[in-house]
Amino acid sequence: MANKTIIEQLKREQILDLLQEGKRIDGRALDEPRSISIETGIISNAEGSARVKLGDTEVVTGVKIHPDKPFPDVGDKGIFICTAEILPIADPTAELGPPNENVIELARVVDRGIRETGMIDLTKLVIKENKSVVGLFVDNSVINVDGNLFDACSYASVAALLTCMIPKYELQDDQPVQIEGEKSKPPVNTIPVSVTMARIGEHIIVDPNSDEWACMNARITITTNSDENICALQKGGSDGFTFEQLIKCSELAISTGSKIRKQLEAVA
Amino acid sequence: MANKTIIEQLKREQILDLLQEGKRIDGRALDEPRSISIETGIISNAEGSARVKLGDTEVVTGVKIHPDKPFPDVGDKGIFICTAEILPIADPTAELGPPNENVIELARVVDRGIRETGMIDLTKLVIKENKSVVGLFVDNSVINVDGNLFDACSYASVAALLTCMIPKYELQDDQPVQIEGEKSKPPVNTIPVSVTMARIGEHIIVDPNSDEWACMNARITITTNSDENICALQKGGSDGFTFEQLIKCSELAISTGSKIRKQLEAVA
Amino acid sequence: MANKTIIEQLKREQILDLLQEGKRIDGRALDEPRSISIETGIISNAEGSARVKLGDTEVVTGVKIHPDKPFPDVGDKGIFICTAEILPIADPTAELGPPNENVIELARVVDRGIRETGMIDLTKLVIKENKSVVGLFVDNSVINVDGNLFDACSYASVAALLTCMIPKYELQDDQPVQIEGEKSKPPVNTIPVSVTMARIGEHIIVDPNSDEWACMNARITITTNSDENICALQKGGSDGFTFEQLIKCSELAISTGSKIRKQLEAVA
Amino acid sequence: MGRKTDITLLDEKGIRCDGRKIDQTRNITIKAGILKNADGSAYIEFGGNKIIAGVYGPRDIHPKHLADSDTGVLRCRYHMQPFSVPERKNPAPSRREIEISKVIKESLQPAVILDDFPRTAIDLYLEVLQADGGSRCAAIDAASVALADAGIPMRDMVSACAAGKVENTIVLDVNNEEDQAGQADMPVALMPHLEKITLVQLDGMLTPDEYKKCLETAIIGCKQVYEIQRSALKAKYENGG
Amino acid sequence: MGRKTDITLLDEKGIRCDGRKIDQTRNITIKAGILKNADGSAYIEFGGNKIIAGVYGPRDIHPKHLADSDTGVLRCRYHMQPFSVPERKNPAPSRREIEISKVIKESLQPAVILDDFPRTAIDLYLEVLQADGGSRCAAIDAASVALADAGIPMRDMVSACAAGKVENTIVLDVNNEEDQAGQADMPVALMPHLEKITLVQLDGMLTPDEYKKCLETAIIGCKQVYEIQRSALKAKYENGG
Amino acid sequence: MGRKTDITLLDEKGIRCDGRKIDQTRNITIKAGILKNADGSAYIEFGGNKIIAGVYGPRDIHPKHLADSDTGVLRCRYHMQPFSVPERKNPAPSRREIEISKVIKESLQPAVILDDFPRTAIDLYLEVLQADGGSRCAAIDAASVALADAGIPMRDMVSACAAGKVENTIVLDVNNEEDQAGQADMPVALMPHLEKITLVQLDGMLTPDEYKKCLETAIIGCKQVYEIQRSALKAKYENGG
Repeated sequence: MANKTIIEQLKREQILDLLQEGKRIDGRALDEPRSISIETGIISNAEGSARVKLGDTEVVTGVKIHPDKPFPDVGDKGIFICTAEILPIADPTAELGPPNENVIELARVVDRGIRETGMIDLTKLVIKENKSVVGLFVDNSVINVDGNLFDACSYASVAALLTCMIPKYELQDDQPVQIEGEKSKPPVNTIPVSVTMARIGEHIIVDPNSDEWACMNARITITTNSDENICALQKGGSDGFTFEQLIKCSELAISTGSKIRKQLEAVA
Repeated sequence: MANKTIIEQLKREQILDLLQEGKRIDGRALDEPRSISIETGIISNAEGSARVKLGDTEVVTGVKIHPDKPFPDVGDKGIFICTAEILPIADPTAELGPPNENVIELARVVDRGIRETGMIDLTKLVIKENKSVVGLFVDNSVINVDGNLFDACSYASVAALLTCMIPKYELQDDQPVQIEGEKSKPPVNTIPVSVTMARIGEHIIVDPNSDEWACMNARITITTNSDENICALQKGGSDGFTFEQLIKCSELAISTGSKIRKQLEAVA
Repeated sequence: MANKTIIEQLKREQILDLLQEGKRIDGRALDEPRSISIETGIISNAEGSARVKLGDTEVVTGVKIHPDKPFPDVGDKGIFICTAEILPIADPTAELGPPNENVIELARVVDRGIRETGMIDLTKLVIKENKSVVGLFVDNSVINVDGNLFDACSYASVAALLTCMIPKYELQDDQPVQIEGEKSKPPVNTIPVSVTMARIGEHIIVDPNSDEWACMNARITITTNSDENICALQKGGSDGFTFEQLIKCSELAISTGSKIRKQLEAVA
Repeated sequence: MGRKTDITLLDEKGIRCDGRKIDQTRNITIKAGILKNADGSAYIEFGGNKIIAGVYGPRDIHPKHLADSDTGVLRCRYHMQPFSVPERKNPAPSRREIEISKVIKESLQPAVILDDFPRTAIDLYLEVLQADGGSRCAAIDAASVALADAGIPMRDMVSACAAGKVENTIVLDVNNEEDQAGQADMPVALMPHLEKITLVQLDGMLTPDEYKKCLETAIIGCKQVYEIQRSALKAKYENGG
Repeated sequence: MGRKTDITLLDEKGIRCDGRKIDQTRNITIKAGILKNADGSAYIEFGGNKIIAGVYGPRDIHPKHLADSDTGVLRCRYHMQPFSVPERKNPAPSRREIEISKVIKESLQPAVILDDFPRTAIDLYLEVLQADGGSRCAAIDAASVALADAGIPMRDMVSACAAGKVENTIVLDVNNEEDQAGQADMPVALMPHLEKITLVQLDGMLTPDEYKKCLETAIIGCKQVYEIQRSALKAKYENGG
Repeated sequence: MGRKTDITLLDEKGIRCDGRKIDQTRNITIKAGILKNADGSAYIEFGGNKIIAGVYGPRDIHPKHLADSDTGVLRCRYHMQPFSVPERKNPAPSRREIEISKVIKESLQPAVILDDFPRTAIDLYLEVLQADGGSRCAAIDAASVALADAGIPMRDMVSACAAGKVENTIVLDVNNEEDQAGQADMPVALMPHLEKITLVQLDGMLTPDEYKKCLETAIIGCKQVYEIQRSALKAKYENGG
């Protein structure tokens, strides 16, 4: 569990010393995310897919699409579900078996970031109201862990969604049937960008790598939309933030997010 | 497991010594249940609810009602299901995770006691035969354990059922739809009362508290109906009863049950 | 796990020494299966059943039949599913709980052996295409383990299937309903016979018992049909076979299988 | 609460739907020592019930923290095969099976002398091949023989049989049709020499007098079962088992 | 993303659908020490929420390999009763409950001094009897009182309250109707003396200015809650609890 | 048992539906050392299969009682991503995946020298990103490279390729259409230098002669795969990997 080794303690001291001088362990500026590489259309069995590297954190994401019954009370909307799994190849400590609380939080934060911006217009994914709708299932498989899975999964999910092709369905005999050859781009309203920041001591850094992740005091993930409004927040970690720090984080999320959004827009 | 500490052994000796003199550790007579307090209508999200204290054993119970498909072969009856859970706040030894054999037995004994008396006339809970019926789901949450959960859960279930209001449903388009504003009292045939007794040495005591529970030889739960017939029995514990003891237990269940039934009738 | 005791090592040496002389520990020839006893019709609640002893390995198998929805894309075929369980009475090391990889492999190999020969003509088990078909559920319960569960379960499954009686169903009101009194024999195309062989050193033996099973290098199960073609193979164990050994195994599977098939044909 | 039926459950001559008299059990046969690997075993046919009981132990307990340093532990699993009932049963243990496992264990504990085997378990497995009314009693009857066959020291046998109410009459050993349609079913287990009742359950409705009669009737049945259990063990040991 | 509603959520006088002003919380009552067996406990009613918090510990951890030799461990389970919501909830823990358990734990960890209890756990159980909007904040409020009631050393209380956006206005303590129809809901937890925010989440959409206003509003609410928490603890100890 | 198809699976010139000859494999590319964290790794594209193999170990085993004091243990998990197949796959491991994990493990065990690492495990994880016919062979091919990349001592490589029957002709490396419509599919794994077959399965129907031909054909395919595996490892080490 939390038994910190001496090496971890020394690394924390080193990271803190550097931060006092305004530097990070890998040479980045405090508000600088790692480089992001995005490849799309890599899985032909998926209706949309992406492979994203955020530094050495790496995710493969697929979007599967099929007709489904709508959730009760929201018969006028399609279904959007986003999951995440940390594959055991990704990290020596990854666990097999049902997802633990960290993985569940990861999936739910990524899901909520996209859902709350209203990225996909779910009202356009209705085959027949209250009977049959289109479901988008976005599955994130983390294949290498180097900190900040939240943003890597979020970018991969957004890229896979932006490039997915939605089959057309019709009800025949009360059953939804796919119309061959008719596919369309997804109804996209806005592009969500998740930016995760850590507080280490009194310093706020953007996109912590795994050394920074291991020694942070607290973290926050803020998702903004194309209008640069704030649509989802999630604080984590075993300490807190001051009010001023939270305001600073929101500003960083908007400024950093704006640059990353351009890169995501380019894949569509 | 069963490794009895010295304190437990001393307590058993003390309890036995007192019983030789016809006394119990908390001053009650051998055939005297603890005081019962019953509060109903405490959960507005539930169609019926109760909070019952039997001494320091405490249970919160809710009745949820919704339409359901009938079980095969009993398409002419509504559904009645009673569950129980020992919440981890209730006892330092309570286990998280799926219910163990003790909790399953608890739920099934409480369920059977109510079901076998025919308390609720399930034939009156049919929306359309073989298609759609009303389901009553009675969930018992034990919040403090001081022995004899069987009776505490049974009284709470009965009180919640007696005070529940059943919505009216109609089939529309083959789907059951709730008719707003039309609710009715449940169709009650009889009032079941569960009485649990323990044998400690050759003594039979009513409503064992947790000290008595820990040192009993065997126990029995007997449920009677308003006509003072016997409708359900469950022997437990790692020893047995003589024939004469079982006759005595049935007499105690009827006499004690009759007093408790008055208290339950008062809540309706 | 694999910590071999001294007794096990001595037994392996003894088995190997005997094999050098062309002998087996229980006196059989290398290509000689143990005696097989087959009893059918033993479970009146099952539509077909069998109790098979292969030496001291013993299995009870039941076939349950009920209407079901067809699998998507194969709406023109009935359902055939074969399971296996090693009951805890069967062996001191048998595990409770969900099936482990050995039990899953056992079930899948037995299932595939029967399925791939096309023993049962599933196209004749359709009530209404794409809507409702007949399902055959073959459940194998191993009650005593003495090596080679594959063949014992396979023979028991085949015997139970050969002697099962299939009820007749009709759609009424879109629901499949059983027509009383009309039952028919299953539509059998061919009789599969599974033959399992082990390699110990350079020797190939048929139907290893549990001592032989414990010390084999590798095993193979080959299922042939009535035309003496090869329909399913499964290699197992932590070593391999040469090409020549695999050819020899196929010859043994055909010659041995042919004798066993006569015994299975006799039960029908 | 029973369902309606068209069958005549009890005719004017006191004959039941399966031809039995009111104080008569169904056919019962028990065979001891039927499994090669188990330390003790028995097979019972009790009416339509077909059940195998197998015993392993005393043996070490895993995980260790479940062991008791003062005494042995009796563990019990009652388990129905998927094909044992008219509707195929899901192989995962149901809540009903878990409860029955517990009441069977508690009906046998008073008879089994566990103190001589601290830190160990005696594992009793009851495999129902075919289920009929009264399967928990049949399972106890086989279990008791299997425990004896395994050489587990016992204070007494445990013999089980149900009684019940059919057409307002107390009858011995309720069968499946009687149970479905019937008014009450009360499984009882008895240590015949110590005259202790170690299992009693009831579904149905009995007046206090009927309750007494029902208990008395079941006890008579248990004593009949005991003779069959004894014969089974005798047969095994006479055959040099 | 909200749903449409026919209710007037905010009228021209700034009165909300349940009669509150925009800067007013729902009724809150907290009672400390309500469970006999738990080491510490509290019961909260916060609007329609009814939640029990119970604490056991510091106590030994099983299995041992989950223990930490340097510090104690705070464990937390947020759990809804099947009857706590309009549609009966399946008793198995949902993914939502697991996530809420984690964020509640992380909102309390900064306040709880765990270093004095190496190798042990403090177990915090939050049982939702009735759920309404804002149940995670209410759970934190009860939890904090229960931890104090259990005598766990704390750096500060943790007080939680949500703010949100309704009809383009930032309001305190969003209720269920407002949340369903509403534009944003932001639960916040605060250590009132240390002025540290230990929980913040958001569903909805806020401009940067609204975000700031929303945080400020929630913090005011947290401070109001803190006074109620203090009174609850005071009441317990004045009554010789 | 195949399904009917309208595709011409094999034309009169011996050309298959995807343009291959009967003795030709699909395109195969393997890259070693593609993961940062894993001790060894490989990525394979084999026809439409896209699979990552990652190896951790030798490392300590938890729980300890699964360890073997005489030798190391090879553990293997074959796992399909939800998006790897046309119908979204439930993320929980299916019975098919568990069986494939076992046969893959047993196809590699003969090659891996485990005796030098008592009490440890070598964990091999096979993550299928995209599945096509022959995924278990492709997984074994990647696994073997990943084990070598991790520096695990090996007696030989393990190279796998299927053969099968299409239109009554034995062909190498059955693809998905051929498998669906086809008559037989036989995956085979070979240790090329030791000439031992460590995996052989069969679905379909073969005469004894066809069986022999099919084995011979698969072995030729395995040897072709071996050259590609070698090149992948060479490329890695030449690039100073």
